[in-house]
Amino acid sequence: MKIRAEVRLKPGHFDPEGDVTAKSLRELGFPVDAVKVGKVYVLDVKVNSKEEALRLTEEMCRKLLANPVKDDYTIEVLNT
Amino acid sequence: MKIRAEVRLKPGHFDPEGDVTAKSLRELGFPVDAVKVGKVYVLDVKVNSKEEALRLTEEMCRKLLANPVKDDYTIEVLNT
Amino acid sequence: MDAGKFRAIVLRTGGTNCDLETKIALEEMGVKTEIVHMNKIESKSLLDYHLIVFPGGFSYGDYVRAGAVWGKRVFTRLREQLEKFIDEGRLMLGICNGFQVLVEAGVLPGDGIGETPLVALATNSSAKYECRWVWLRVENNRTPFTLAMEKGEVLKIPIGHAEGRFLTDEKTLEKLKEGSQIVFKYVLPNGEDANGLYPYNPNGSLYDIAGICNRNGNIMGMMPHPERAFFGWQLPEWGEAPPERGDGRKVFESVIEYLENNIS
Amino acid sequence: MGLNISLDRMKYLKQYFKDRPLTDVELEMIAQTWSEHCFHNVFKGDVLTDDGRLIHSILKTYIMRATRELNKEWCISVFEDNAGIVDFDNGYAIAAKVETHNHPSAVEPFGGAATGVGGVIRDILGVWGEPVALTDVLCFGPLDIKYEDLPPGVKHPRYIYRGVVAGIGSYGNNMGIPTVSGAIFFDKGYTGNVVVYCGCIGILPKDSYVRNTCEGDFAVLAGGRTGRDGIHGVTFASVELTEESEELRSAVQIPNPIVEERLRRAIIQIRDERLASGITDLGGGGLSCAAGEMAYRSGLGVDIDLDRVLLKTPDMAPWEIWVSESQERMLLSVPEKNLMRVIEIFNEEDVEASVVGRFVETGRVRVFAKGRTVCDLDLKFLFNPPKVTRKARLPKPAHSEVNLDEPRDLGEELLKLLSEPNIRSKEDVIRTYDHEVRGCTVIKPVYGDEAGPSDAAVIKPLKDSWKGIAISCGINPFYPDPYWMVANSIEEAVRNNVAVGGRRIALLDNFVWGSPENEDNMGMLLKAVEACYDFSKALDAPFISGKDSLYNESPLGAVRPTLLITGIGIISDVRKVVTPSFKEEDNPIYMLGLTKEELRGSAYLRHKGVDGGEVPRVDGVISKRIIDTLIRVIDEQLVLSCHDLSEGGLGVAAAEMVVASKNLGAEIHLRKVLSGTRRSDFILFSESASRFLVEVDRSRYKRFEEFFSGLPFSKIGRVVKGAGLRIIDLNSRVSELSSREIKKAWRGY
Ligand SMILES: Nc1ncnc2c1ncn2[C@@H]1O[C@H](COP(=O)(O)OP(=O)(O)O)[C@@H](O)[C@H]1O
Ligand SMILES: [Mg+2]
Repeated sequence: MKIRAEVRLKPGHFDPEGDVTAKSLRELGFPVDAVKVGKVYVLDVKVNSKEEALRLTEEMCRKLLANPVKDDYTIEVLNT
Repeated sequence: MKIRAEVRLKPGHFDPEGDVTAKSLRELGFPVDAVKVGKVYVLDVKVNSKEEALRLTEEMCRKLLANPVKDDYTIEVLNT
Repeated sequence: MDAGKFRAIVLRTGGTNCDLETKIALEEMGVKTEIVHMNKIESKSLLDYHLIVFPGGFSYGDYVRAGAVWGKRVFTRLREQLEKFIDEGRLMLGICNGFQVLVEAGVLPGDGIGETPLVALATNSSAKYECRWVWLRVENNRTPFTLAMEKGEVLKIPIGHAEGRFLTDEKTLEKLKEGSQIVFKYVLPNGEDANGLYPYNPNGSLYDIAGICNRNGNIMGMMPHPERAFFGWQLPEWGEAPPERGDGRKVFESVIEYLENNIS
Repeated sequence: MGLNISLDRMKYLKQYFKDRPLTDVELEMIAQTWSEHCFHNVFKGDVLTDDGRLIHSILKTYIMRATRELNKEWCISVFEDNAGIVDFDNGYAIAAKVETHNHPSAVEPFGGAATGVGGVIRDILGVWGEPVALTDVLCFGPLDIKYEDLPPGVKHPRYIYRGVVAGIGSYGNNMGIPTVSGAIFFDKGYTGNVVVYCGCIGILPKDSYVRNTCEGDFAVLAGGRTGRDGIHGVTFASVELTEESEELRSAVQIPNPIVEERLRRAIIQIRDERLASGITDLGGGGLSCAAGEMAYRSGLGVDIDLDRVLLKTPDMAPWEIWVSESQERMLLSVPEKNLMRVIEIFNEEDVEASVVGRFVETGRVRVFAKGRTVCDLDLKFLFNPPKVTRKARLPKPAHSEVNLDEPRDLGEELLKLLSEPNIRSKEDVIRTYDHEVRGCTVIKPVYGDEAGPSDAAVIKPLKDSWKGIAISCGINPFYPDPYWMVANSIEEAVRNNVAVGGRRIALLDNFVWGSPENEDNMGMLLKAVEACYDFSKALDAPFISGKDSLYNESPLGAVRPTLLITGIGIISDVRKVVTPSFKEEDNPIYMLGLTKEELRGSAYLRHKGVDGGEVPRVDGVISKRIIDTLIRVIDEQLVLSCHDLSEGGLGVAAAEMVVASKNLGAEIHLRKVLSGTRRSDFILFSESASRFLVEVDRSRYKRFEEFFSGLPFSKIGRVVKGAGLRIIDLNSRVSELSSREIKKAWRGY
């Protein structure tokens, strides 16, 4: 089962990488106000049920992929 | 206009970060086969039309955010 | 004064890279020191050591988040031993990547091994790797790692990291302050608060925090590298000849002093 | 994607293989082995000049001959192995190598630069060296060039710059090897062809340098898995970059430094237990070149079973496996009795390894896949391709006058130069590289709290020895005369090294040139190697290693011909290194060397947009005497601070010393400078060679002057209290610059 987990900084958190990206884009002449950068993990989870896959991925995010002090995450199933 | 651009390694390229992530998840007991890691950019583009925003983001991906030689990217509009 | 009876273990895994200079610093102080790879850890008993060091480096390539993978792995795998080690009040030091490991494992600033981290060491506010010398003020000189220092003393020690911006919520920060868990703060060369001013606060850390300890004081993590400011000749400049020693040495001197007073 | 074998050689192949067809694996192997990158056809081939000379191998005739004639007993291995090796101390030797990774960096800046670092680290591992320091020299197009001015297929310099710098930093930082020295240049001549030099210095116990592969030894392939990445890297290195290069995806290499980090640990362990009989890295040409070379140089043959190579993707064709340039791989030859222990060490460090073959007495390379023989070639044939002859048209020196009014305000001119992209501080880049890891960096690439310039980096690699290694570079791509450009680069590498107290200097040459099929390029190359011979000899500094990267062409034309000289010197006691910051008020400041009206290609004239005059020339005899004497006065501890004069001349050098100093500055009288020019601006900005600024202990200046009697030197000023620079010109006009202004201009803050 392919699951997509997206880990992004919590709203209101300072995102240095996003700021630098925005600045570079503006230097290149693009009309960009702000950029937020996050990570996507596309995971191949070896379970049969969608629910189980979601539950496990949730746990992976809590345990490893995100740091709750600064990160939010969203999870979705890509296919079955 | 908020646009979301996702940049990922093209299929066939080996992803060291995904590899390490998959191994760690397995060691923590998760039944994960393979992981691919990518980056998401949420961009605040200062234009009025959706078409223009998509066109510009496409160009940003080509020029800065992705390297067409090794990366694929997908773009979507988040709201208006 | 026989530090030779003290034993330290410097742990490493793929991507660790400051283990050797850390060992050299400890051995220079007379501590028997072993560098042990995680693959061989099962052949050792951690309780044979007085000090565990998690050294600097890029464990697991710093993928996912700096220190996250190693932190989770090591404290899952060796949970029992490590809990015992911590409970017995033995010493644990995390330097740079080692600090990130302790934070991600939930060991700092908590009282044991936490489920989730209470603080984060986030991407530097400059969004870049920063290699530079910084000035640290000793905020708490009653920990085993700072005994040999004066409170308010200013140390000059280098940093080298891309993810060192100390972050936490209000509540945890208050707790850290109350518990005197803030050990080092980034300051101006004259010892005054940096108040976030770059490059004195090199990464944008909240409250200029450079190093913290747990409540009990036996675990400390710091972003700067004391082992790179151990010998005088490592300093970035000197007059006609280098001084005998660098300020980082005091961290190791403190450890010895503590062990001497507390271990018979 | 072509194989890039010339027509002549194709004919030769047809003739040689008239009795049987070549297999695809064989053809690929031949193409790799004979490529410019692996075989150095141009440097090893013949050159026919337009004045009728025929030169056999410019590498042997010039570069290697200088070393042979200098005949230093401290040169342990030169031009043979993956890196040059020289003696150090306490039974240890230094290994050094510099590589270029231009093409890959042009296509994928981050990965290209990162794998450049990874590759040169493996060259050091490939002579059993423990890597202890890295260098990087980078040349980019101007960052402010307009997008519209770029032809299709050429990436914007800003994009390349960002990626390359991040790639260099990432690999070195991840490996925990300090990046201690380098340089960055910007010029139109690099817009289409970025130049990325990566260097690595290593340390090894002399007696662990083993190269003794024997019949029956196993061939063990270790490290990263073999994949489709990087196929045809070497043949790709010698094609012009065009829009289609974007399509050369498979040539893109993805860096994985943690694999190399583990590989390094394992290899050093295997070295220390003396378990292997030989080692080499997999670089250009992948397994085909590594296995072939190892067998050939041992006078053996080799049988390789491709089915035993660990793959990233299972569906690779035999030829792909054979020539893949996947990163982070090393090949070892291991005697049977040590095999188990070697595999065990790899396991302990989480490194994958497999026995892929065996060395045999056949003198042939035989490759098997799925039970079939897919390659069977005679190694003598393989390593002796038909020679290439290139034609060279020697450059004609052009003379012209300098047409430039004398500026009113020297101070203002100096400030402008200090903030020029090629001169200003590179601190913002340098600090993204860890230069302190390993805890053995004595002189850092940014000096002191004020982040002043350093002439050379100094490391102290051994715990129990005070000896240090001084690492310097010299590069002057802007002097439009290949001979004098090289002369200056060699002298600059030596000067920079001596300025911190380095001596017994070994050199590495790294050429980046346009197509050798162009006769003018070849003519310039010939003048360049002539200067290599002349000044290596004159300065008593042998070459120990190097590399050439030719065919740097793009839709914008050839790259600016560029030669990097790296200097590796010895510091007898790191506690006595010399630094560029002023030490005490009222100490005299001396200038060593003569200042001539030599400004062609200088930072000053380039900034003014003026071409003309003479390029700086080097008088080898005077230069050698000045340098030798400077080392003697350093050893007598008469020198309190020292800085070499290069880009921007006296003005920039003096200003840089002010940057490095805390509350001290300098007063400089241009009238007192020994010079053959009557213009203040020319004295201040001339780039004549062989010059240093030296602060001398004022109580012992007489002794200093005695040492230099008979050589060109003069007292030109003194150290003053309060930070700043005071320049008194020929007409007694005074320019005062505060240290704040100078720092702002040079450092940007
Ligand atoms: N242009 C050159 N100048 C000096 N030495 C060279 C040059 N080209 C090759 N060499 C020497 O030949 C040796 C082998 O070169 P090469 O095959 O390119 O090594 P590798 O493939 O390991 O990079 C190197 O150590 C180097 O010293
Ligand atoms: Mg090599």
